[in-house]
Formats: sequence, C-alpha cells, structure tokens
Amino acid sequence: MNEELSTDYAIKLDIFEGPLDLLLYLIKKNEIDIYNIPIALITQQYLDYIHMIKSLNLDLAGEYLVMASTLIHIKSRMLLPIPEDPSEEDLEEDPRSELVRQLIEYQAFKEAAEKLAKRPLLERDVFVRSAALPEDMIRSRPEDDELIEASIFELIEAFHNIVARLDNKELLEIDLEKLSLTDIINDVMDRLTRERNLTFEELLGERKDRRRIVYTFLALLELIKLKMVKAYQTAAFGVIRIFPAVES
Amino acid sequence: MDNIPAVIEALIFASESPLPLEKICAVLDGVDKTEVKDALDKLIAAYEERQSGISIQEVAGGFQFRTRPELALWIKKLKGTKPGSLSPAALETLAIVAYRQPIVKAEIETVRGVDVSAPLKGLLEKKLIRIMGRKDAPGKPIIYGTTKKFLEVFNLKELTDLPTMRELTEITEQQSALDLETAEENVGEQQIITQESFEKQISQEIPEEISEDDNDS
Amino acid sequence: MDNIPAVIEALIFASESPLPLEKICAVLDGVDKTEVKDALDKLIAAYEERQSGISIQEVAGGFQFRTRPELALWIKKLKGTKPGSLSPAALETLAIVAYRQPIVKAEIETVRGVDVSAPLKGLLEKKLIRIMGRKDAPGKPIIYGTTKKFLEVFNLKELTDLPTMRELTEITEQQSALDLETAEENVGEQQIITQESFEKQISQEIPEEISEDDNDS
Repeated sequence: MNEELSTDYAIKLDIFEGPLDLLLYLIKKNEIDIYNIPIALITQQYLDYIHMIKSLNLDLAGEYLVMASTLIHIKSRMLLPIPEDPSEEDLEEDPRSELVRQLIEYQAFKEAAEKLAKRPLLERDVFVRSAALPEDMIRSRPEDDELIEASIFELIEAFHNIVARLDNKELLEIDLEKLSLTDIINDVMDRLTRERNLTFEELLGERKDRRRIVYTFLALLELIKLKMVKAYQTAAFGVIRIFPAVES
Repeated sequence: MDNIPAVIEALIFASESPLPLEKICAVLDGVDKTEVKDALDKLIAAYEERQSGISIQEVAGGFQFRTRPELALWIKKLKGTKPGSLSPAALETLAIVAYRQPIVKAEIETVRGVDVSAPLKGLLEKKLIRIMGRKDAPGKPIIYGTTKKFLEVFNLKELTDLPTMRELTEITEQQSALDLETAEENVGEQQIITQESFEKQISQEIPEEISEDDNDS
Repeated sequence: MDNIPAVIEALIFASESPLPLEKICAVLDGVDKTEVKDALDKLIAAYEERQSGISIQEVAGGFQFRTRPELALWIKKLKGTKPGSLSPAALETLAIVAYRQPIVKAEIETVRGVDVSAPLKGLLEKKLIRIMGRKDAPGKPIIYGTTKKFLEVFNLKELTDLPTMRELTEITEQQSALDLETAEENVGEQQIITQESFEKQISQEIPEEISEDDNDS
C-alpha cells in the first residue's frame, strides 16, 4: 500500500460518516466528475482505505464492506464486452447510475445538514429567557379539561426503566400481536359496559374480515381466562351471550 | 466593542438568576464600572419611559427582567391554559397500564414495587386510563386500561402504534449492527449482516483482489 | 383595557414557549385579531429600530424574545456554557428526517448508507424528532418526524421555512442523459448486487440465525 496515501487517510479516519461520505471525499480529492466516475481508480483507493483501517485494527462498519463489493461488481460489469446482440431490456442502464444517484442524494442532504447547522441555533447563537418567573405570578388553577403534554418517547423511557430495573422476561413479550389484541379487548369491554351483554356476532359488528374474527375470538378467550367476562348459552348449540363477569 | 446597552440588555435577559452589576462588569471586561452603571440606568429608564410590558428590576442583589405587576392578571390568564406534565411515577404507571392492559392494581404494584394508588387516581382524573371492568376473583379487583384520550395525548392512532419491546430496546439502547447478540433479536424485521459473512462473500467473489491483501495484513 | 402592546409584550415574555398569535388573541378576548397583529408588528419593529439586545422572533408557529445572534459571544462569556452541539451523523440524520418526513428508519439508512440507530436515539432524546406512528407496511416500521422543539432550536417559523435543498430532479435528468450516452459502451446483463440480494444470499448462508426468529415473529 502507498505510504503517503495511508498517512493521508489516517488523519481522516474519524471524519467519514460512512461509505458514501468516503466516496464523495475520494471523488473530490481526485477532482472527478461525479457523473463519470473512473470506477477502477475509485475502487482501488476505496479498498486501500479499508485495508488500511483493518491493518490498524480499527472497527470497520459492515456498510463499508457492502460498498466495497458493490464497487467491485460495478467495476466487473464495466469490463464486460459489449454483447453482439443488444436486445436486452435493461441495456441502457449504466452500471454506475444507481451509485451516482445515491451519491448525489447523499451529497444534497449533507449540504442541507451543513446549512441547518449554520442557522442561528438556540443556546449557541441565540438565547431565551432562562430565569423562572416568580411563583405568585404564574400560579393559578389549571382548568378542568387539563391539557397534558407528553411524548411517546417519555412513555417508552419510563417503561424501559422499569424493564431495566426488573429484568423481567415476561415483560419483554410485548409485540404488535399483543397490542392489537389489546385494542380489541378494550373495544369489547367498552361495548359490554354500554350494552350489558352481547353475542359474538354482535361483537363483530360490521367488520367481519378474517383478522377481526380471529382477534375477537382470541380477545374473548383472554377475557374469559382473566375472569373479566362470562359466556352463557341458553341451550345446546344456542346463541352464546357474553356478559361482564362482575357488574360495575 | 458592541453597543454596550444592548449587551447589558441581552446579558440580563439570558441570565438564569438576577444579574449583579459586578458580573456585568466582569463580562464587559475593560469597560469602566461607572460607564456600565450609567448604561444600565439609562436602559432601565428607557423601559420605564416606554411604559413597556416588561421592565428591568433590581431584585436579590441583581438585575432581572420582569413583567409589570399591573399586568399579572393577563399572565395568569395565559398560564391557566398551560399544559400540565406527568410525574415520573404517573408516567411509569401509565406505561405499565398501556403495555400490559387489561391489568389490575396488584399487578402494577408487583411491577413497580410500590403502592400505586396516588398515580392511578391521578391518571383516572386526567382520563388517561379508565376502569374496564372487574375481575371475577377474590376482592373483585378493578381492571384498568387506557382511554381514547391516552391515544390522543400521545398522538397514536391505535395501541399497535406503540413501539414493541424489541423496537424499544433498539431505540433506547445503543447498538451496533455488527453485534451478534442483538443481530439475532432483529432478524425478523431487518436482516443484519455480519462483518464475517460479508468478508466471506467478498473473498469468494473476488478472490484475486482480496487474497493479496489478506496476506500482508 | 390596559395598553395592548404592553400586554402583548408581557405575554410573550412570560410564555415558556413561542406564543402563537391565536393564544394572544384568546387571552386578549374581545380585541380584534387585526388590531392584535398590528400592535405586535409595531412592537417587533420597535425592538429592531432601537437595536436592542433582545428581539421578538417568529419561531415554531409563535413569537418569542431571543437575544441577538451577534451578541452570542457575550452571553457565552456570562454562562460559560459549551453548547452540546450535534454530531455530523446526528445533523445528517436530522436533515433527512426534516426534509423527508414522515420517514422510517430504513429509508434514512438508504440515504446515509449507514446504520442510524445511535443518531436516531440521540435525536429522540434531545426531542428534536418524534415517533409519529407506524407505516402500514410489512413489519409496521416506526415513522419519524421532527418536533416543535426542532423548529425552536433551528430558529424556523414552520417546516416550510426550511432552507431549500438542492433540487434532486435535475439529477435525474442529467442521469438519464448519462444513461443514453454510455448505453452503448457499457452493456451487461449481470445484476448489480443490491443490499436486498445480499441479504437474501446471507440468509442462505446463516440459516440457523434466521429460522429461529422467523418462528416467533
């Protein structure tokens, strides 16, 4: 490997934000037209960089290796001879075009990020009042229909803290299936509170798609298991009616 | 040097506590103290003269912007509509109810390890949780669940919009895509590619280019 | 009724977040909206004219007192704060979310070409982005968007106030020109390896990791 090259890169090690960023750097450094990348040269320099990082025993993110193989593939495609019979559908596609598109898009966002960072940032360029107002000035009874300000992220963090404290395996078993089942359980209990008792048919209502039927059935099984509802039948093969287990 | 009154104004405004004259002088290093005091006095007088809604007042040994006392009623009217926030205890209780509903109080307490009467009451009052029914078990315990308002407050269409535990760990814990342990957890949604498997592949595809360098590393 | 400009000034000052015009009008119940807007405009102009150290800025859909950017050095001298600046990774991720929202993680990763778990987590913690819901697609991925705080921190009135990004359409045009030009030189039917095909291949290589998770998902 080229000695000069390796020291040059060593300084830059921490600067790259990923393989696309590294490629943009190489393109700029070599003063290459992004629309006409000499793929052999860029691939070689890119691989030199990767090997140097490896030789320094630094962690290399998997994305860099994906890009390496992409580059090598493009290079091999560029080397292929032109077929005799150009009848293929995708013959107009330059092997580099997908990569170019990605690079241009990434570059545009990189520039947008730089522009954002140049704006007058709060707590860096501009400041707001940070003193608290005197208590007697702001205290007043909140209105009845109090507004609440909270984000899901705060809720997640709260739950995550609990899980971290407990290391409870059972708590971890929450997935989308369980959540959508809970949606239906909520719905079933709502309607039972309002209407006192319902048949399975009535519970399904208008929405009779397969998923809804299965979930309603599962919700009922869960509710019966939890002893929240009771199911009664007046006669064998008669209509099954669902009641809340305990009158509220 | 910038316009001294403007700097003083900005300093007093941005300070967390009443700003003493000495501190202003320390920041405006090199400017004569009498000059600073003079500029400050003029600044205070200007706010008075304008009958502005705010004024610089000397409190607790320093200077601070305050709204005029006569306007207190307006401020109270504004603050009356200020959104309240949830205490950590309420948030935790709410999170447990949201993820584990239908749930009874005793179960919440097992998870949180403390009595949850107060946060439960608060959440019921705020209409974030509701009584779904009672369980046919000794003591007929009350079963809790979340409300429509809960979905509104947290900007959720339905409960399935809540992140699952798998996503939760992804969001709240730093993780490397190359970490094998987490890779297993995530394979369902997004396949994780390990460094090794990539290298293997690359070396299979382009043996001449890689093997050369493998030797010298 | 008190002097309206003074009340508006006091309300904006006392509000903890940028105060929307509607809220000022709601507090000043009975005053015509155009009158309020007029008084507000005059107030803003007066601060500008005086070359005051603070000014009323329109950010995140409301009005807020802020110090002038030119005076930042003085305030930093007073506060001695090192700003917790965003890393380039976080800034790039934020830019993609801001311009492309609503967006899922995989889409951000396609643009950046790297895993974005860590910057996403940081941005969520800083409350610059938020979870907006889930996409109705396989795996129900979480959708991200920017917050009001994002607008506040970056001094933006609203999302449409974002600096215009270099047009991506011109690229596609140039690209198709390139495709035609080079079409004859570079014809090959071999497929470019996309990330997808890689993942497919890898899943074949390491079946034991995949199959396990396929069952429980």
